[in-house]
Amino acid sequence: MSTAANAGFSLMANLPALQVVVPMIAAPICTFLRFRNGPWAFALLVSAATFWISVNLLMQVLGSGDISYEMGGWPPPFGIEYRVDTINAFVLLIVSGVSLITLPYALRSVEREVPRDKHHLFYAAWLLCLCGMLGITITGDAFNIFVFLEISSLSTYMLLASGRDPRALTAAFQYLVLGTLGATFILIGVGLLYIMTGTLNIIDLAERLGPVSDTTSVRAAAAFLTVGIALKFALFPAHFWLPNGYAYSPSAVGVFLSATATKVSIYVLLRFQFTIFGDIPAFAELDFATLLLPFAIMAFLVGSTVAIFQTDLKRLLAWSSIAQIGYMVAGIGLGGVDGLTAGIVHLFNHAVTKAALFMAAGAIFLRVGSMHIDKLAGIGKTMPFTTLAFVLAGLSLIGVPTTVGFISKWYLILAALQHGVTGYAIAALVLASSLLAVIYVWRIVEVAYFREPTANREVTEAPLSMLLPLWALTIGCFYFGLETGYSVDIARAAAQSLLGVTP
Amino acid sequence: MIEHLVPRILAKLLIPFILLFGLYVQFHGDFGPGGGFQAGVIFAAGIILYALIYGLDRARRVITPGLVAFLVALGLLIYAGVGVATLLLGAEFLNYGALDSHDPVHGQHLGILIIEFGVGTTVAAVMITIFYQFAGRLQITRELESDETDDEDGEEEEMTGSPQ
Amino acid sequence: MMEWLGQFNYYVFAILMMAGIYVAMSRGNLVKKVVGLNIFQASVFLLYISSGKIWGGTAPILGDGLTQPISNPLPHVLILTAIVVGVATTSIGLALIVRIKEAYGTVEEDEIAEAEALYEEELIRAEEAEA
Amino acid sequence: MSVGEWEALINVVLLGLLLVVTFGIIRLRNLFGVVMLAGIYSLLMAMVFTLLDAVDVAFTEAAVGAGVSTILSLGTLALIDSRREKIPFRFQFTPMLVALVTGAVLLWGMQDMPAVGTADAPNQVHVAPYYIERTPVEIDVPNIVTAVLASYRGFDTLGEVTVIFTAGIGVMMLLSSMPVIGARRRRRRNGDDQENDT
Amino acid sequence: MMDWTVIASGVLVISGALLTIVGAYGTLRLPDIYTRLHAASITDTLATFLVLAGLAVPSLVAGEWLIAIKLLFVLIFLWFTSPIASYSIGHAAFFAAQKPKLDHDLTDAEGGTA
Repeated sequence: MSTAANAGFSLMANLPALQVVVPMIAAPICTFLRFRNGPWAFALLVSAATFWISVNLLMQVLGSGDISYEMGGWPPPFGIEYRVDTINAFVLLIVSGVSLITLPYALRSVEREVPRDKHHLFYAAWLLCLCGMLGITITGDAFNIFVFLEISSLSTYMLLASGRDPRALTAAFQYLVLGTLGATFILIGVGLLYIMTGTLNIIDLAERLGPVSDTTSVRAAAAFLTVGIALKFALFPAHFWLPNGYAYSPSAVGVFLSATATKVSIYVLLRFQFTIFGDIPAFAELDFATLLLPFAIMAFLVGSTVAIFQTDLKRLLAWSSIAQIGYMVAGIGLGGVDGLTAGIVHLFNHAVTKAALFMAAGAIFLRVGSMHIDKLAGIGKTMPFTTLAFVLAGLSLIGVPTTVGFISKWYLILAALQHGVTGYAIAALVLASSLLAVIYVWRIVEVAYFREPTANREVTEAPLSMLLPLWALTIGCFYFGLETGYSVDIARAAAQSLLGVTP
Repeated sequence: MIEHLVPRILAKLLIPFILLFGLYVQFHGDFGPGGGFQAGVIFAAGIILYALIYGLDRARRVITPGLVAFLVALGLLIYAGVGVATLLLGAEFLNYGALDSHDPVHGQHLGILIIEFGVGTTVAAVMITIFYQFAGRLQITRELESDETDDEDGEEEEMTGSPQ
Repeated sequence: MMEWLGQFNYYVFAILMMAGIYVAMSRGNLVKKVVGLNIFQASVFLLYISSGKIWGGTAPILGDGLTQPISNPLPHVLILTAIVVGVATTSIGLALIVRIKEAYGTVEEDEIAEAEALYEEELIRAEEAEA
Repeated sequence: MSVGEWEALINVVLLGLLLVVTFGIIRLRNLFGVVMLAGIYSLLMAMVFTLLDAVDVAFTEAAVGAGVSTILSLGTLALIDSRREKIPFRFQFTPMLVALVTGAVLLWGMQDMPAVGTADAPNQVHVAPYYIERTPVEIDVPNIVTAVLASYRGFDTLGEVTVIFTAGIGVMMLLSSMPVIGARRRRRRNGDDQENDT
Repeated sequence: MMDWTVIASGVLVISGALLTIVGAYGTLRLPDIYTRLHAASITDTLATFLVLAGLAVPSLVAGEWLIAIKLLFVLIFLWFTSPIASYSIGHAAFFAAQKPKLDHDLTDAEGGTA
């Protein structure tokens, strides 16, 4: 109850709250810092702190099981509970890690692409976006998810529109309409669940859904939640804002969002799908994630195909992101421990790969000033390190063995093969889509290495502040491809805990 | 600009009462409907009315954009600060009971009072900021467009900077 | 009398929601889209608040000598938050509209697409001129 | 008739008005009128909320929906200099399909929902009674909504303040720099024949 | 005693409501902005007064002065703001060069105000 524990302040016991509160408090402070690079340095510091917190949280969870934290000291169904288990500790780590590794990179990109008098607001928005995504991930309360979803969405609209290219404005507006529809669908879903059970706490909800699980209302709630979340992570028919949004916003924003935003939404899907609806027998035959499967397949086929015909490098990568979202949802839709492992491990692997690719693209944009593929001729000679990193990360995108991309596709195909004939068809489509990826990555390689530089402008190698994060991620693509102990094992543990299977 | 004498006099009469009502809603929220959010909106409405009638420039002189931007952040910091204070006192985040070590109920009162004040500050400041931005934009756009008819060169194309 | 009213509020919610979605998706004018989103969001408020009502009940403010049942306060709290979220989204959306109008000179969706294509062509031409 | 029945009756009338206003918003092309009707919509919504015992929500909806949103929309209309929708109301298939499917799912889902206003609905018996019973003891403020808002679910409210803070800095970021009328000028210079707006 | 209160307040509220309907009808049917404004201001002042007075009667009889005083504040506020709103609209209409429609088919409009 509300009696204060007189134990004194304990940092470790309060990590779940601090995980969200640190960036939340940092954002307003960031708006005060007007001096050169001040906001950036501060955001970097805060990101490092959140990363440290998420590492510690993951270690606590792996060491001693799930953590429950009562906000305001009120017991769960009455107050808001923060609940950390393996899967959300893993997602927290991805999100805060990406933020930490992207920020050093952001310095030069933002300097060039965002007007100087807006830097403090830009980094404040960055921190808010981080805070929102961490909040969505860590919370154990269905309505709290909506609140933090909106924090991250609003700051995403800001980040997308923060650059100078007007095309990003329309993309941001489209995303605003779509995102609001999605968030409100989630609100309707949560509302229906609340009306049927009288509670908002996710664990309590799962328990109390049992007696009413056979009602149409609960099914309608599941449908609204699934569609709402799918709108949020730009699944196939709702993807149209994404290419322009990622391509014409500042490069650092593309890196950050492509590696985190969709991952968090997919985590929310997993959370609702398995923690809330997982135990309900009525949902065994009508599983909403399975209904998403056709859209997921369309997403990776259409995404990969359209990517081939893009002339703008960042748009190409954005279309490839749409395809990758398809892989993740396909993994979840296939279900089973293998399918879920594929989906979850691809969250991590795609974050690493796509962040590296967008970083390379951003570095090229900084030096060349254009993203048009024809302008990149001979870039392999003028920017050797950046281009090499791009090609290596591209190999991971295709799914060449020894890369992380291979691991995800391996598990995805394993999961698909368990589903008989349809499964074989899906596996074949995954392979076909990977072949398409070969084509679009090859287009860049061809332009970069086998064409003579035409631009008479001097193009030099990217600055070190960009190369270091880029290469860190590129090496990560291979390190986690060979040493699967961290990512796959955690993903498998997470999948098992979601499905309630004991290892 | 036309002198709106009647609205001016009325505004002079009403604005103090609007602001007073805002404060009433702020601090009476524990007992009746109301609270920081509603109070912030009402308070901002008073300022916006002032700006509408006496002009944006005059309103900006009374409540400067710098001050408003500061208040926007301050309100959130007050709210989160209460949470940090409870953390440091050894309780959970936002457990106001810890604010008074003898009487948790009194601690709750105190906590609610402070955080509602934080909510009110941020909401009022944000509403005023948004209004200032839209109205300021209108002013600048009108000026630019009247300039545009004068000279034909696109010199201000690359212009950046704050309107304030 | 109460029976046929059973779920009237929910039906109205469904109709308002459909109207909101339709306006937000079908209209080409961006301002009208935002208004559609507002209708949509406000309709959900109706769902929540209706679910908390007890006919003949009273507002959740304690006083002396209350005999009626008290309506559920929790949906009220949730919707207070949702209203704030709604106005925040509206303000960002309107600010984006202003910027779009400045960039493209229109707020109609099809004209924006035209202007965007024009802008892209111009960009390519400028780059060619530079090279 | 009992108090509850009167409430239900007024509720029906107000909701009917709400539907009429919504229909008006769909059909009207004059944006100024649309914004005004949206304000009326919010005001009607606030009246419904008052009737449904949500006084705090009604207060907020009236102040925000009818007040702040309307002012912002009017400001936007002044800035974008556009009074009328270009395209008249016409039937569009895809949005209608989406709306109808959503509505159908919702209506289907409502079959098993408890009727409005019943005292034994699940959400009236599970968490809510705790707030109503414990607030006088644990928080001791008369307004239960304030108690839940500020303390029991105080973290949601902190999130809400963060949302509004985000909106504030978002508008600052989007509108604080000098307007670039560049594209419009370019357009005017390149294609004079395209001057069909305003 | 009880009946007298109900009747008095009922008469006041209903007459206020009728005036509102008349005002609304006039606002819809009258030909130009000035005459419409005239119809609308009836609603603003007299109708609100009647309705609020009707609401105040029971609380006055029951001796709940606080409610009556709050209603009085509402009334004062409305009496200040509504005429100003009408004034501002008329003012703006005048400066926007809105001409009264004198050549309009007046018989139609007179039917509306009756």
